[in-house]
Amino acid sequence: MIWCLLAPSLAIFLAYRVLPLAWNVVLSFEDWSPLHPARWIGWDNYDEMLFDDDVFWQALWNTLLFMASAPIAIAMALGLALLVNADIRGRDVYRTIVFLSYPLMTVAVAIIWRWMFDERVGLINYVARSLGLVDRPIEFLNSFDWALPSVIVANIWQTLGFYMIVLLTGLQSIPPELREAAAIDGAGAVRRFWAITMPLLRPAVFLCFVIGMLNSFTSFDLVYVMTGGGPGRATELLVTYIYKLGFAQTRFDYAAAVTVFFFALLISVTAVANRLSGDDAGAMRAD
Amino acid sequence: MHRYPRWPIHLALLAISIAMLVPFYWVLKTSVTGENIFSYPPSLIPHAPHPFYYVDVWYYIPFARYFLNSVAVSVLTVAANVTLNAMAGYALTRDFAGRRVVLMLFLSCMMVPFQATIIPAYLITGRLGLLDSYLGLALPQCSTIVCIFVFKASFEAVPSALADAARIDGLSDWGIIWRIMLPLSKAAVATNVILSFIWSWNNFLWPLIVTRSADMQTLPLGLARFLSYQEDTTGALYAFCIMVLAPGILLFLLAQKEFIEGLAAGATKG
Amino acid sequence: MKRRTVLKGTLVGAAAVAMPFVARAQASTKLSFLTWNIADQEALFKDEFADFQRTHKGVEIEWLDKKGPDLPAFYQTQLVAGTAPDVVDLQGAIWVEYAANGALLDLTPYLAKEPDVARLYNPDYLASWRYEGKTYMLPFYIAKTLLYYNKTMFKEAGLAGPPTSFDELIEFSGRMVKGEKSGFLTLNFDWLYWPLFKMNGVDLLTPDLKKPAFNTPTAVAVLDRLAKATQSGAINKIAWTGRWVEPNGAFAGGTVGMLHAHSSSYFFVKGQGPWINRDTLGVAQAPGYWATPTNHGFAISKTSKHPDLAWEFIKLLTGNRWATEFARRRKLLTGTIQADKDGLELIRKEDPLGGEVLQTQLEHTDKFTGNWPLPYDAALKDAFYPEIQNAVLGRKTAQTALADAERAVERVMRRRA
Amino acid sequence: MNQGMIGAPPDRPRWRRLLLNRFVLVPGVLALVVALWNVYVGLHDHGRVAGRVADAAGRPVADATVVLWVLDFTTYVETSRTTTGPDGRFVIHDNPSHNIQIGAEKPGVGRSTRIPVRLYFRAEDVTLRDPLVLKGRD
Repeated sequence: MIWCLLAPSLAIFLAYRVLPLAWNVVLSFEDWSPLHPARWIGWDNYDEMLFDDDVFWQALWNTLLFMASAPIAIAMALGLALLVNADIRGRDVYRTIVFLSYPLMTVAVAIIWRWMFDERVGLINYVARSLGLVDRPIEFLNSFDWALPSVIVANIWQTLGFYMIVLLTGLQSIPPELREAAAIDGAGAVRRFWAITMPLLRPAVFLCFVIGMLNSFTSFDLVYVMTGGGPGRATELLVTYIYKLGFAQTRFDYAAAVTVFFFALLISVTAVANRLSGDDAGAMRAD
Repeated sequence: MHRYPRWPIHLALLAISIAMLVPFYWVLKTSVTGENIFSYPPSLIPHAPHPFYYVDVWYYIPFARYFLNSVAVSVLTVAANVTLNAMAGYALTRDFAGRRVVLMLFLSCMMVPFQATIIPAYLITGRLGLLDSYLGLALPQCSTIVCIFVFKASFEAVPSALADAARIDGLSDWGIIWRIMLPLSKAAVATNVILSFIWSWNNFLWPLIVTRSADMQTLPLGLARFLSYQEDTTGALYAFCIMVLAPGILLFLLAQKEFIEGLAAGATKG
Repeated sequence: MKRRTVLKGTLVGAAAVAMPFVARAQASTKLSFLTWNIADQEALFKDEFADFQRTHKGVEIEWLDKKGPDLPAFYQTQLVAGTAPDVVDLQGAIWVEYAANGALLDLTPYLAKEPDVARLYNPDYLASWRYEGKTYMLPFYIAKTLLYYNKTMFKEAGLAGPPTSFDELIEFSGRMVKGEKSGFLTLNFDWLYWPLFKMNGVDLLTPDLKKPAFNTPTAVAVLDRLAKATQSGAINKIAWTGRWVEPNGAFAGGTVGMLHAHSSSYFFVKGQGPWINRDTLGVAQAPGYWATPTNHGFAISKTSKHPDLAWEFIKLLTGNRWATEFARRRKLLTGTIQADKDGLELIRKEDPLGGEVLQTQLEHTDKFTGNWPLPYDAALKDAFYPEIQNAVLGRKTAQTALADAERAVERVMRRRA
Repeated sequence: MNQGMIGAPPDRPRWRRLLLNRFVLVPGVLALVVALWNVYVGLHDHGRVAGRVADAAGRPVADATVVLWVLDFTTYVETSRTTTGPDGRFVIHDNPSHNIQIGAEKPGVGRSTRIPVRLYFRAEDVTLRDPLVLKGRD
């Protein structure tokens, strides 16, 4: 009976997640393209990836940076959550506004932010220039130093609200008695935060973190439209690289190797994070 | 109990809200003014706004048709998500052998980047004979892990006594889900509806691959038309953005309360 | 009785499920036709299909159009699934990859069988689709790079006419720098920037296309000057970072002296730059008359069930009648000699400046560069261009950039060739 | 924004709870608006473009030629022409587009500048507020 209930979902995941992954695993040991039959080549693709492909390492590094931006966003979100958790008028409105950017279509978000960062008519440059912060416009998306941060900003803008809501409810699920008791014991606000709030927020934080990592490939559209991975390789992520390898260079076999690596990376990072957050956090909890 | 001044909080939140809203304004402004977009400085307030870029959009692509397709696919996806995820979520609240395995499977499924699954996914859809059909468009998203956990969480919040009593009255699991669990999990339902709607509404790569005929295209694909050569479609591009985003935002504003609650439940208790 | 109805029911159900297959199986005389981001010409295609169906009764034509970057993804997925469109419109060098891997039909036998067909087309353009002695495509529409210049800015800088050498190009650019103003822009995708190197006698590869040949002192010098010019603002940075909208838009903004781009740019620029007319926009060949073609051609998928029909189809589309119509409506050149002659006349009447632009596309067609028939062109581009960017945007010295580029290119050739 | 079916007082009759909540009302209103708009469009899309032609002094010009250009891809192409009546008025009946230009000329009186006209939907019936003014006799 249980299995009947699970069956449909399992079937879908099997068809659109598990099998494709298996396909990638097999392919990563082959020499294949849509245009010629497969040939088993053992570890060649991995060998090339690890020892002969600077782009791969660049993309990996960028991906890690991208993931590393999640904690920043989460911290910001936490601050926000604390603010909108205060019992003030119109906080629902604030919550809504902050959250509003999450449901947006990523391609559109990318276009919007390309527009914000634009050299001539982008609002950011305009403000910066009229405030005299910069004398000549910064071409955010076209500079090696600014491109990745700019993309990350856009990403944070989109996901901030989501983090905020998750953390907000984390906060609300903490029984106020605890804090009050601590207050009576003479614990200051700061100490109360670190001693009581933070530990109890762990699951929420963990979930945010997982979502943040998934962003590193759900934001494919974002990077693809905003910078296409450029300039140079400044914003190349593993996902964009995988896509390019497959569909621009017809190297699905090699792309598969990168995919498998990426998958392994995500899994292990999640596992580690799960350990850190006390093993029973968020969605990972088995009971 | 503890009194603290409110205005700094309001101030901070106001600032943040503005920061969050500005991009919307900037695009909205561009979509109603045809000012030369390569001239500096840009004007902060729109002068001589006009709706004609929206008219252009309407005629550049068969907007109504694409819109209907997007709606059809989204409705399919949403319906499937609510039912399938509810079933799966309920199952996960019960104890059975291999439960942990299933959970792990689901979680690892989240980690597969879609871009890498296109080709096999396409072949499978082809095997099912669903290419270039609404169902084929919707299927990969008909059940989503996050949403399953949202249901799981809110079902766990339902006092088990209720379910037990129902079972004694001879209600099947199926009956329990529909008669007891779902009515008590409106928030979770709202979350499912919105998230799955957003995901299917915004999907770009998959429709691109599985649709062949012109009248199966969805709105995001219409975007291509505005990055076309030769014409200056800049104003229209931003008008189109607004037109594509509007439905999602509307839906969210309608159900945001339940949505946020449900998401929260799923997030922390999941 | 009851059982029969049940049976019927199941049969119907099964039929319904199997329908898509049946449909695909039945469409025995269906031509599917995939174009590259030209949805705006729906009216024209409809007319052409009608014309084709008049002579080929009962042939159903399925028209698909995909945006540039998306088309390869779509086409390749279709290849894997064995449902590749019969006729496909391919741009740039991607066709070589498909041809080399045996996805495209060799058109040489057809051309041999009907010699007057080949005579319809500009031989130089037709020749750009030859790989290992076989021709794989017929010209749909053609374009190659040229030099647009802003006459007003040239006057202000006291410049008489367009540059005739790389030195002049750099020097002129430098003279036009002032505040927001910069001197030169080039498009950079699909090797469109390569004439800048070729006009200095730099080649990317050895003539046998086996080894990189670009890491020479001359090349270093050229790249270094490009980098310096970019740092000084003589060359607008957008030249190396923008793709299509940004560079054309910047030039249309009227603050850039020269734009090195292909003829399609003209209409985009004209659409955005109200200042543009015969007195303000100059049109010339790039120094040394070198140009990179970015053509669109029709290929036939090898998997096509009706290759002969497909051949008839692309013959009609590229034939005089429809090519002329296409040239007139889309205001471009088709590579079909007569059609371009007539089309150009019509366009000159409507838009003399446009005529001037298109005229350049028919001159010096013997001086193509940047269109090497390599099966791994995309990988090569991906390996080479980022290093160029590194140099011109001041990330690396020209020397190191070219050295790294050489390593990257060698790697690609080692791995792919 | 947060009031609605969920959390609505239970004493209201069931049908009202089901019908009178924002999930029904908002889409309902939208649908109504769309319907009305389509009706309006249906009644006003005969492609009629009316206007007047005057000379520099503002006097109406009879039998001047009025030309309609329609945007075709990147350029405007002439699609139809008519002539003004004795009172200088003209009507074009077959405008198919939503993005057009109108110009007039009369040998001996002069020609007007092409005025761009943007419409809210294809073939919308419009009457130009200002007359086309003919200048520079040729």
